[in-house]
Amino acid sequence: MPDERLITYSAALNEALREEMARDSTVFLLGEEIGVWGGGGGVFGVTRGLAKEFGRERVRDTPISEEGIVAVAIGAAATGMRPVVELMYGDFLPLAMEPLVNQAAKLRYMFGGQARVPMVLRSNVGAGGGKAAQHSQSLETWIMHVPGLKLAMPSTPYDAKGLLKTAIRDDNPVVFLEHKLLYFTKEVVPTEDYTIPLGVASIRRPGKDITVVAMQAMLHKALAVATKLAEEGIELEVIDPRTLVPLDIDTIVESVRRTNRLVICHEAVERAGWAGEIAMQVIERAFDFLDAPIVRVCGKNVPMPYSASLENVVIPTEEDLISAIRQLIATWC
Amino acid sequence: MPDERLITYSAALNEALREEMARDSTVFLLGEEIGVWGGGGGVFGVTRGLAKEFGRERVRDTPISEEGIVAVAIGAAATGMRPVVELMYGDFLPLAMEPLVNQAAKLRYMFGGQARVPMVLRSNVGAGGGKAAQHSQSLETWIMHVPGLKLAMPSTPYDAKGLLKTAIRDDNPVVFLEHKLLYFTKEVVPTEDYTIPLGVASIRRPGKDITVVAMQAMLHKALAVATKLAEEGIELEVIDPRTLVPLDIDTIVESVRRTNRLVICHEAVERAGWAGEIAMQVIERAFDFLDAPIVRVCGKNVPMPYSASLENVVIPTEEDLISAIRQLIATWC
Amino acid sequence: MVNKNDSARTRNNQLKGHEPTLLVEMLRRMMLIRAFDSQLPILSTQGLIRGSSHACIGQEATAVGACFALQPSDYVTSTHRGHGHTIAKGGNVRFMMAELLGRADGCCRGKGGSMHIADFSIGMLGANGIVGGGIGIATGAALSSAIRGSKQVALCFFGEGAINQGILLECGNMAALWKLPMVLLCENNQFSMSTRPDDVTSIQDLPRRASGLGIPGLKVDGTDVLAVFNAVSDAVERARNGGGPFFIEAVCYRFEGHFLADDLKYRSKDELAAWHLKDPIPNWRDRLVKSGILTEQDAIRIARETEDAVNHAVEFAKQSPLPNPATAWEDLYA
Amino acid sequence: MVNKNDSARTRNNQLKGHEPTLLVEMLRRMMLIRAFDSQLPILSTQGLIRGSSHACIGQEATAVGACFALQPSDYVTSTHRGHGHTIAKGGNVRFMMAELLGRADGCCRGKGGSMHIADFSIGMLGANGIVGGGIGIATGAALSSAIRGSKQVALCFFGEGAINQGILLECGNMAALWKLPMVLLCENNQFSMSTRPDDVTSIQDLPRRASGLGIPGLKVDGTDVLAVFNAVSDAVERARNGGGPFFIEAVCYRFEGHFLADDLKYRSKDELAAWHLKDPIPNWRDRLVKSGILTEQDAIRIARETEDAVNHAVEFAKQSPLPNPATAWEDLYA
Ligand SMILES: Cc1ncc(C[n+]2csc(CCOP(=O)(O)OP(=O)(O)O)c2C)c(N)n1
Ligand SMILES: Cc1ncc(C[n+]2csc(CCOP(=O)(O)OP(=O)(O)O)c2C)c(N)n1
Ligand SMILES: [Mg+2]
Ligand SMILES: [Mg+2]
Repeated sequence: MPDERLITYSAALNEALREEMARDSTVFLLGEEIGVWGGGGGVFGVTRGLAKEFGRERVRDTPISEEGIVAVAIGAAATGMRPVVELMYGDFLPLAMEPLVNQAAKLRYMFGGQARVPMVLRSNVGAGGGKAAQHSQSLETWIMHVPGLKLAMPSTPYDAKGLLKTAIRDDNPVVFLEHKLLYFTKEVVPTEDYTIPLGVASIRRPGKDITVVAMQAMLHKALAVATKLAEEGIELEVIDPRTLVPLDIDTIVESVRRTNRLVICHEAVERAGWAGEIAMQVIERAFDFLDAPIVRVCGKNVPMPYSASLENVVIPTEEDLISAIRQLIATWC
Repeated sequence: MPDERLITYSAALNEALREEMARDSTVFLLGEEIGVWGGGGGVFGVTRGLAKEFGRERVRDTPISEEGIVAVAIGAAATGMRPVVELMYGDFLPLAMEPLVNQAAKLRYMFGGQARVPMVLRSNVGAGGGKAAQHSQSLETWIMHVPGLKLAMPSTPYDAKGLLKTAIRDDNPVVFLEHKLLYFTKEVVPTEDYTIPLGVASIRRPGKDITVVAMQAMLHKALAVATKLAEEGIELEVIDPRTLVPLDIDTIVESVRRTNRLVICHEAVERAGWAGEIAMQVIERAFDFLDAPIVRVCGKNVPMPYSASLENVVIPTEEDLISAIRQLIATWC
Repeated sequence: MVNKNDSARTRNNQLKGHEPTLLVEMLRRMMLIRAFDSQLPILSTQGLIRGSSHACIGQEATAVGACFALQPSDYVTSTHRGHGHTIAKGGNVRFMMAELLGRADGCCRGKGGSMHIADFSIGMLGANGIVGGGIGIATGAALSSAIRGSKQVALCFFGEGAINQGILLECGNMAALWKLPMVLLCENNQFSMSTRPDDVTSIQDLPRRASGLGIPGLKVDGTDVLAVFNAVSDAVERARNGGGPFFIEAVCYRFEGHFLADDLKYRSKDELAAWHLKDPIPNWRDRLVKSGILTEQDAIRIARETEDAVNHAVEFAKQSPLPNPATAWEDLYA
Repeated sequence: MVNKNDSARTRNNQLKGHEPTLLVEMLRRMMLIRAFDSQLPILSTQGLIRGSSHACIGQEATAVGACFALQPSDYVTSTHRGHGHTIAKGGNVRFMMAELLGRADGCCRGKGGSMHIADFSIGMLGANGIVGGGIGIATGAALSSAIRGSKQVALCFFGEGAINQGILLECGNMAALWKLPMVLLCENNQFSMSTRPDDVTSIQDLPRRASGLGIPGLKVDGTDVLAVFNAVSDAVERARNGGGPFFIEAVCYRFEGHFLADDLKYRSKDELAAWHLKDPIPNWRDRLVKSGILTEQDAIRIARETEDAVNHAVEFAKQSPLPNPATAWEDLYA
């Protein structure tokens, strides 16, 4: 058996769940359609086969009760279990903000350290499939704004597996947001056990001219743009934070100190999105090194429209990134 | 009868509700304890006397069902009414994010302009009373991140009345966040009808050295600090945006172009808070004019603790502002 | 569309006592719905429909029976499976189809698509991508009607899967408490995606849940358009006269997959075949023909007419341009 | 704290058949709760208690009757009105009082205060500032117990005002569906702030709402500690043996205001007086004395002992230092 294979992001997540469930009997899964749907689990196949392997008790199909599912997971986590909840779409997070924000994030703190809430809330972000306003939101910034939660957003199959295993082993509530368009992307992933620590960014492509911070679908667009612009001798350094809480700001700041220019690209709505947080932290640590304004290339400030002709102008494109970078260079270099 | 009187923020809000209800029969109120509690309505007295004046039909005490109340208001607004909902504490917004974010904010857009959702969701923000983790949150940044909503946050009785009247007359969902510590502060308010447009900031104190952006309780701290520092010849220009959506960025940018320094102070948790949005918009418009890093003085990244000795270090104080400003000057002037 | 002189008296499951034209129109409308949703696999496979769209084939009797018991000014809220509800309430299939294809002439200008189909001009307050999302909106519409004294009734369609959403308790309680003019129509089509009601719902008799909220209710055969019409007519009359909300569980079956991608491994061909015997359209058709209200020829003609209408709608939709990208910035605020 | 050989047989409302020591301990615990909450007005007026704290005076029989039916390892979740529940489950009044005063020796290190009182060492999973917030946590604890096979029962206290929160439907449905070892104890103290149950709840018989969720239930006199003990003991035994969740409405009365600032204009002195006749403490005391289980002298001694215990707790709390500001940065992550 090979010590690495080409597998999808969805399969990588599936392996992480399987391995952690085998490793720790307190790990169990809760969610809608995670046991039977699609011939064995999960609208995006992430839990496929796990019900058969671990039983319906540990891979528990739930009613359509998002607030209740998350609340139940919190109670289970506070009493010795390690639940992993799946919310089918990140757009359903608004249904579960009460238990997530008022309970999971706060129990340990407000009880003076008495509680441990080791749970993972898996859901997703991302648009592009014509799923329209209620199935396309990227709400990670809300989570980042809540002390007591951690937040991971894997961009590749390798990271998806390594970060999920770490999240499950973490003794705190971790919100784990996958990207809808990445579930069936492939990468070589080792077979042996590995984990990726939360809070360690990855420099996906080194470059000396401009630092670009992006994750998930936007990361892949940034990398494509970097390849194109390299042909013109423009070298982008593309950084994937991997987790927004904890945030590896040092890697970003160190990069900006070298490139002196920063572009932040996220799919989430621009207004009050997390680009502002990265920008402030860079300003606080490296203002002197900035030779140009920090640039945002982000989702437009409207709900996601259905029609392709509209969706295309709302989601940041490679062209948007390229023109923003060209303008940055034209104006400031 | 005088054409102006000294009244509280709570009384000013009460007048706005009374006047708009008298003016427009489609305006009605929904909320918990808004009709009878405290001898006539509202934990903070905002709806006092209105049930007696307009009847329990139009001042409707509801069950403890935050999600339901907001959802019901949306349906009523979409069919010809102008509901004004009160959520007793802003910490209960997480219970109502589904209807607010997936429905109210999106109905008009996703139905191609067919719907009108003229509703106001009144609630509050702010800590300082020892109300601890679940009654002290300032969650305005979440709202600012949602296209389709408007967001007003009055800092004075005069603004409270004028902005609420405008919000009620607005044909869109407006989230109206009051501040718990301001309900019983007083100001002279005219008796005749007036409104304040959404999207017009107020320069609360002109100054040439440093621009400070703050609202509500933090605004009052900033003004006190401005008075103190003025004695040392440091002139702060203190700007109150009044509404975060729409945001009057022009007034802020124009100020920064003069002072070349910007401090943003909010009580909300610093991480991924709205200071980052203001900072980015200033950078996008006036990077060249910034002689120093933009500085944040914001709520610390923890839930609100109960004990005074802990609460004091989590909520930004005048001292925090002063030392941040002194450091800014020491390092950059 | 509405049986003017409907009254409890005529509410028997016999055809006589009901206007023949209404009974025939019920058939036509059900056929139109079936013809419409029968296009979904084709258009999706052609890539003309994006995202996911949900067919209500097999459930036409519920949509038509319920909406025919309403006045044009009454309100309806729907679910992710909302084409049938919209057509039954009087929706224009051309603008609906254009919406499914994301075109400029769509009823939502291409912004909503299948899951957000809506037509406020006929009181159809929208499909909804959030399971249970329509319940609150309908309750609010009913409250609005009560405060305005407009006598409008709000009918809320939702699937049996939505029975476990907390919003049902919160809004059901308010509706009962305030005696709002509302009908809660729960379409129990036996599935929530791959899940059976018994796998996720603690009670088998769904009206019992409504009873816990202070709302009376009953079960009705959701494949019998007249039975649905009668039950809803009673509930509507009751609601309109200040009697408060009423809950109806319409028992039916989802003939197709949850959506196109559904492999349907979780149910047997035999089960489907058994339910096909209760197919609301041929059964109703045969009943009308047997009773002499409709001739075979008329039935065939109506079937052809509805298919033609849908084909024209598809043509219309294909002709309609994609929305101008600039319109993405419109319709955010009033 | 627990009646070892409790069983349906001994569950009569007669004193005999119950261990006298247990019956007397019930009185002591109720007196301790009353003494504790009687301090709230004083300490709040002195500015020693910040924010709002909620007294459960008049409801002691519910807290004690329910918690005495539990094993030490069982779980309890509480509400904003949680002092009594915590003391009944075995909480230490010194650390509790220190928490109310926001001191370093508080059970939550001064971070929680009255509304977030908690003691995980005795299975008390916390008071909660969100009405209905404890329901989900208790359901999760019950699921955890079921999966671990630990036979622990989770008892969830909530007020009648929480009956209209959607989380009750969502978690109640799951608890019934999965037959979780859980007891839902609804304290109907007649008020939700100034609101009467009938003003906001569509049904008068609260167990009927549970029934709609597939959960059996009953009403019990919440001012009779033995009646509560018996009802909860049955429910606990049932839950522990795999019988699933049970709902109990304990009918009682909130003697004090919702919190100190409450002007109580919304209720009459006569009503209060009538309920004072059902005061759980003197009634239980008299019953024990009449039956010879307790002497007058013992009763007086116990009352004094509980007051002394609370006075010492207040002293202890006042001596305890305010938390070091640096501890604000602790306890966020494990
Ligand atoms: C709040 C929410 N949770 C989950 C989903 C995903 N989802 C879409 S349809 C569906 C099944 C709904 O079943 P039912 O209510 O019976 O309606 P049906 O599909 O049978 O018409 C689910 C789980 C959703 N859209 N919204
Ligand atoms: C979600 C939520 N909504 C509203 C409140 C404000 N509030 C605190 S206690 C209370 C009344 C609760 O009544 P009940 O459940 O009967 O408990 P009781 O106070 O009678 O013990 C309300 C409305 C809250 N804390 N949480
Ligand atoms: Mg269904
Ligand atoms: Mg109560």
